[in-house]
Amino acid sequence: MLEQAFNGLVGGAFYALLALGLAVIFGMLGVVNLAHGAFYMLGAFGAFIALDSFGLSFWAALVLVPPLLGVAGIVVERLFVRWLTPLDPLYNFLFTFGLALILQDLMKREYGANSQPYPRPSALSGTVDLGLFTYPAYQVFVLAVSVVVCGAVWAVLTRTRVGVIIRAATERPELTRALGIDVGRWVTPVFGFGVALAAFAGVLAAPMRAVNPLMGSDLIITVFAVVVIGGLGSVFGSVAAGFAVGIVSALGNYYVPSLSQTLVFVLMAAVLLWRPAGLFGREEASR
Amino acid sequence: AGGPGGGGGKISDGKVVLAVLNDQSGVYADTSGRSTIEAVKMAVAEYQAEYGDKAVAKKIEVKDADHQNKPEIANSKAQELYDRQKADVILDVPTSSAAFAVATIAKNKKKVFIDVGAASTELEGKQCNKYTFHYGYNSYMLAHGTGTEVTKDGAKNWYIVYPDYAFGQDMQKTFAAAVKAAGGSVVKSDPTPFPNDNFSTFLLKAPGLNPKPQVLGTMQAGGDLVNLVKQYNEYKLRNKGVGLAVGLLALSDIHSLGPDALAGTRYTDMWYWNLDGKSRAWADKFQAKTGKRPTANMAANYSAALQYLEAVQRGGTDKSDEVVKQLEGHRFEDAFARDATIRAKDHLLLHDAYLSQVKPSSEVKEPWDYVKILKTIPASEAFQQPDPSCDL
Amino acid sequence: MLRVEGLSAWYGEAQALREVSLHVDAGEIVTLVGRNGAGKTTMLRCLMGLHGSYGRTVGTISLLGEDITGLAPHRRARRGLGFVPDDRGVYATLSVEENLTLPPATKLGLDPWPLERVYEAFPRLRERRRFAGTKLSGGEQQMLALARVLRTGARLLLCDEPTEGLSPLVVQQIGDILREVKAAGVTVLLIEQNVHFAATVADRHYLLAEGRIVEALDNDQVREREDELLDYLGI
Amino acid sequence: MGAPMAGDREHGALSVPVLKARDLVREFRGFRAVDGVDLDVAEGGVHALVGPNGAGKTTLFNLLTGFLKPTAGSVRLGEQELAGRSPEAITRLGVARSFQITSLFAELTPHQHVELALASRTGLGWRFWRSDRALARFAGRAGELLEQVGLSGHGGVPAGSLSYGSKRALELALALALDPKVLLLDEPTAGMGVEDVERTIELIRKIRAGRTVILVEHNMNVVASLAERVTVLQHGKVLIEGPYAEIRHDSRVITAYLGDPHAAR
Amino acid sequence: MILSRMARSGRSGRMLLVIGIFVALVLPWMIYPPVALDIACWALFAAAVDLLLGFTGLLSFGHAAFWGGSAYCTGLIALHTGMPFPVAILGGAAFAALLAVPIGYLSVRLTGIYFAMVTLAFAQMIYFIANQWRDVTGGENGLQGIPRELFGLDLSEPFYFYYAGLPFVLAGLFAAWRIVRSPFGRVLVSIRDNPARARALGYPVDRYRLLAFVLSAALSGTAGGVFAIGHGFASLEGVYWTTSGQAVMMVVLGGIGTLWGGAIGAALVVQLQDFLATAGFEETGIVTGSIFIVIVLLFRRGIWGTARHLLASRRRPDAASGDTASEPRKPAGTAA
Ligand SMILES: Nc1ncnc2c1ncn2[C@@H]1O[C@H](COP(=O)(O)OP(=O)(O)OP(=O)(O)O)[C@@H](O)[C@H]1O
Ligand SMILES: Nc1ncnc2c1ncn2[C@@H]1O[C@H](COP(=O)(O)OP(=O)(O)OP(=O)(O)O)[C@@H](O)[C@H]1O
Ligand SMILES: [Mg+2]
Ligand SMILES: [Mg+2]
Repeated sequence: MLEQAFNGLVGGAFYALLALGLAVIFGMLGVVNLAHGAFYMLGAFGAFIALDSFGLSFWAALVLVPPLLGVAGIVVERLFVRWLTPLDPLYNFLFTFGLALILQDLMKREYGANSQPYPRPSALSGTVDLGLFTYPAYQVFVLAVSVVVCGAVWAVLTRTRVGVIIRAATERPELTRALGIDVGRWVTPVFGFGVALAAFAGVLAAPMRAVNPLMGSDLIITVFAVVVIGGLGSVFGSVAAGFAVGIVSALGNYYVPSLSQTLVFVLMAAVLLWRPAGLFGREEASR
Repeated sequence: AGGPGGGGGKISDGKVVLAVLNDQSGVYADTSGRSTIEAVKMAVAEYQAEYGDKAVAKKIEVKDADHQNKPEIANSKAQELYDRQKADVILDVPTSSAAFAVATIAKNKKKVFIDVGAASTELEGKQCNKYTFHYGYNSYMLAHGTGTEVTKDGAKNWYIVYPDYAFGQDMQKTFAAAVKAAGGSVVKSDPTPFPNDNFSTFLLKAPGLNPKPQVLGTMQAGGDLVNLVKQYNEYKLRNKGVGLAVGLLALSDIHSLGPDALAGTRYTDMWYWNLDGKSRAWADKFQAKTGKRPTANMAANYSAALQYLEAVQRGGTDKSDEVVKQLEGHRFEDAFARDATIRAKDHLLLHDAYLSQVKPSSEVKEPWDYVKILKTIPASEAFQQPDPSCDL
Repeated sequence: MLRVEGLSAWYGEAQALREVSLHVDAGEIVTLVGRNGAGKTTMLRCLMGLHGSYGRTVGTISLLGEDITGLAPHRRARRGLGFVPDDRGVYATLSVEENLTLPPATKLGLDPWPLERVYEAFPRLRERRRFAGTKLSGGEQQMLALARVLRTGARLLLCDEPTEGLSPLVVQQIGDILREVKAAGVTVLLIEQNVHFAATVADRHYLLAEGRIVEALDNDQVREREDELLDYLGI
Repeated sequence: MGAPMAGDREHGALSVPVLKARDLVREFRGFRAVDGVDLDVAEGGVHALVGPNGAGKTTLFNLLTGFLKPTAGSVRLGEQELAGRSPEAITRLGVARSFQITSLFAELTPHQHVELALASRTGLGWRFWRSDRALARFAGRAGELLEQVGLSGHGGVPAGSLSYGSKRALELALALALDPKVLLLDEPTAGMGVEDVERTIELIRKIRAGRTVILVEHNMNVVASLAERVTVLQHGKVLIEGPYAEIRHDSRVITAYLGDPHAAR
Repeated sequence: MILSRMARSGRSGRMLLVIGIFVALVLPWMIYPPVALDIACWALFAAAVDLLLGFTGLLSFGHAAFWGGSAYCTGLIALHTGMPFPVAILGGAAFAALLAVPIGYLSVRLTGIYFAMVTLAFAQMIYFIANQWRDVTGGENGLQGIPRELFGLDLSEPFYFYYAGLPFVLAGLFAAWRIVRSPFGRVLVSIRDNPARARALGYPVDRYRLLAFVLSAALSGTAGGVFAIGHGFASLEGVYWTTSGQAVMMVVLGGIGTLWGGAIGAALVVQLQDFLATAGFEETGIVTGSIFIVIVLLFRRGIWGTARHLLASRRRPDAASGDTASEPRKPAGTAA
């Protein structure tokens, strides 16, 4: 039971990381990034390619791949997303939908629809004794890393000037410019950063999940539900809901396996009924 | 078996058109996909080489279309292939839902359809029809062989996990039946979400079940299977005394995971490229053309195309009713099928199946040679009895 | 300080400004008066470089002799332009204090106001400093917008109706602040409907009608001709 | 507080209050923006709410019109309890409002705005099977209303491209179109030139017949020329209530709000 | 605005209508009949989505639930009760409308991108249910063998069925047009622009949105029902989220808020898919994705919207600038 809950936390770590990236991009740019799942997938593929073509270890990939994809995200923002942000958010939603299709297909074209092999890093192949039970070291590592990353991001956004500028630039880009802030300089890196977070989750996933072009597309819908549950636009809510949903689906799998898939969405409906803006969402978000 | 030659007028539109309708862009693009077209062309070439001037089908064309795994598209493409491309037979069509759609069209248009990639036994059961044939494997063959043999081998207690959709549910039923019939018992069966990337709940649960299962039977396929096996190894279930048996394992899955992740795992397959000299020779030819080792699915398509053409040759025409008559009950052997019969009652191809085991990488001698055959399951046992609900 | 020549601006095909020329000297407070829709707000937006997303502009704008016509808004801000928009432009996602600390100091005009000084001048803002900007009352938002621009230390303030919706007491306060700011050497271009108020703070006035400058007046002229002006302009 | 003042002219405390608030409280995360307000609005009168910025006037408006739910207290319209009802329900009971910060439909013309407002009480809005030509029956009335607020020339342009002052005028026309029993106007003259202010005062005078008007204003001229009673709010509480002539000399009001009386417009 | 005035003032509007109906009638002579039927069904589906997106300001990314849900329901009625197919289609549409009530009730409280995400999630939930409820839906294998006959008349030939199904599609399109040009439609537009204002005018915004949602679902259901009968089966694909995405793509391609634009979008997308399936080109995702991106970046008004815009600016030169109807902007800052 406790073991299952812990196991849920590990699954939740991925939801949390992805929801965080989604929320950061959304909160700052007002863009719902449908390509987020595709970037997660690219992160995992990045790790695979690093190993397969360059012989780079998991650790190297964990350090290199997210920034690289972050740069790719920056390019995407510069070339496309920025022209659409002043318009209705729907256009970026649709744009990233198209982008997701393309990225997925590009990988399918290069590597086929099948899963690619990726080994666990040898340093983490053992198990850890957690007192009550032992657990695979790699899973424990994933959980720890994601908690640290989520906490750090949250602190930066709420406690630093960078966060203030970014929020302002998101809300009223024109005015923010008139107040002497070069908005373009700030928004772009944020998009890149959100993408890097997705890629980071992808690299973490490579040793324990199937690396294939479709790995992100189904996951991302669940992550949407997570973001809705946590509260639209709430960074803290997304992360908390990520872990919570992880636990709920683990326990759901345990007790009512045939319903576990719908469980997340039932949870979402219940939350919406009770609090239309989600658990930690701001009220305005709902109107 | 040379038939009456030169019946040009008996060939509709003056040509025989073989159409491959399959997934060229989705998840099955690797196991069937465009390479399958090459396999079919090899069959055509072989037919032409064999009969030369005596060939009934003087002019043979191979067409193809992508159903993108969507039954809607399969439906309209099948109509188009039969109507506009003048296809005489449609081949392949993986994904059961698409296969059913095409079977319905075949029935309405009275045109031959030989399905290869679909796993559902309903194709020769409730959904069977006079013009539809099922070739290669089905969920019964996959589940029965492994379930029976592994249980007989001493693994009495099973824990089965299956993806919660038609294929998985089918497999679970057949597996459980086979295990029971062989004297084993299924401790528990759990449906898992589909698709799913986190199986840890089930894997954590497995060793704690009572009685403790000796084998984990997984019905997952494709990416889900890879996920599950990765995590199976992570939780070190093999060390905890829980072995692994797989419902459907493709060569490409072994390649994805690396043979060591799966070493020792047993499963049933319909064909293996390194089975014997004959299959190996064909596989070499295929590799020369495409640069790849063929999957069982591609070989089955080759065989289906060849047998279709042979039937045309025997019947002297490509008229559907005659071809169907020629195919029904036909016994043959080729690079794909051993001891093969097309059962007249339900149009299911019966042939030998193989209980296979994944080799550890230390035993892998050449690329893609990941498997050793443990046992040949004779054609008479490999497939189910005809389903009484099928009335052609 | 500021010199505008031949400035015209369009919304799509509709012209809102017609060859406006004006100048504001260092240390002056100049008001722009005119009826609703005369083009006052448009004028300020052009000066700030914000009109681009609405339509075309022509004409030149120079600040301290330098041509700033083509500069991006944030560059203009860094050269010492401070902007108080007519909709107040308070951020909903920032707290009051974050609204205040957002704009970078320009170090060009007078010393940027420290937070303490802002809170002394507007005690309401201190009380509400942890609240989201748009949770403030209309008048409080107006204070916030003005206080925010004072924090930048801009040398030329562009204020669009800063007294609108403020209680009489606060209007007096704003007047005091503007005079104080002026004493510190800051220049102000002010849009104002309240002609009494305008006359108490400003040195000169421009009358704008249908996108044109019709007249330039000083304070005495305004007082003398008040009734006539009211008639003529509806002010 | 709220004690009836002597010397009320036509609309005294004797007439029945249409709108009655009792002990209204609204908290925002522990901050009491409206703190135990009692308010009686006499039928047929013009009642002004004044007070320093942030005193809670707009919040009180929002409570009266259902845009905010009170933390505690009650609001009654005649015999009906309003607290807890949705804004649209309250509107349909005959309480209409204008917004302090203009709030319009950017892509509809002023004419269409007014038509919509006129239609809202008829249930016509639900008729998805009818042609929208059915709305034309309001065209005449809509024209009149636009005329009244001085917008007749702008009837056909999208509201998004009106100047600020015209938008304010349209706000007023919309409130009028609802033909409410009680009309709540949040700073109706803010951002208007003097001439427009005069016209607006005239207009409010004209439309007050048969209805009750509650007004938030910082422009004391408007208050002086329209309101019979004035409630002064401060820190979410009622500071004093009475006729303008009285409260303007009250020392508390002067220190809290008006400042030097000569500065009052 | 301009177009509606034009349409009313008569000639060009009526001419467009005549052309439209003519094209609908001759379509199966010009292109492959099953494809023609697909186009007709998707055209109605796109119009239903546009009713929400273009006229209510709600982007639903979960309309597959109604299209696919109705397909199942229609199929089940036709399969198990033996009722004639028009009854089955109406039953399917009613089911979609019913399904839309709880989903809509929960979703319409949200707007913009939140609404899109929530509808998407709900549709996914329907997808999982359809996938697992195998006894009824056939799960992965789909609901096969839906009969296609009317009082003994065999309509299995797509060419004939096209004409049997077309009246439903045309009726649905007419209904959509009627709704948009009704007093109700006018209220929807105002809600789209400024919900708080609409509330202050006495319009119960959420209930209006809900009705719009339900009507749109019913129309989607009609389209899905015709589609199911036309193909003889209902499949999981129909409730999958890519189906919703495809409908939205058609709307954007044709032009948001144009209603008829969706039909053009449907024709192009269906034809393109048909072409790609035999072109021997494996990268369908790349092609569709690129089209999406190009439209969103360069032709936001969509095909019909652009045409209409050009037409309007020729007629009234100064009107062009004000006409932003088909290019929604970001809502202004969250003023109280
Ligand atoms: N976004 C816009 N699109 C089209 N026309 C506009 C837009 N904004 C303003 N206008 C028009 O430009 C003209 C000038 O408007 P502006 O806002 O500059 O007037 P103003 O003098 O500031 O008026 P007010 O005192 O009411 O604020 C007006 O006729 C107005 O209708
Ligand atoms: N949603 C909210 N959340 C938190 N505080 C709020 C909210 N709305 C209003 N307030 C606070 O309540 C107080 C009263 O605000 P209100 O808008 O009612 O003032 P007002 O009297 O209308 O002032 P003004 O004349 O400046 O418009 C203000 O201090 C404001 O900051
Ligand atoms: Mg202005
Ligand atoms: Mg207020």
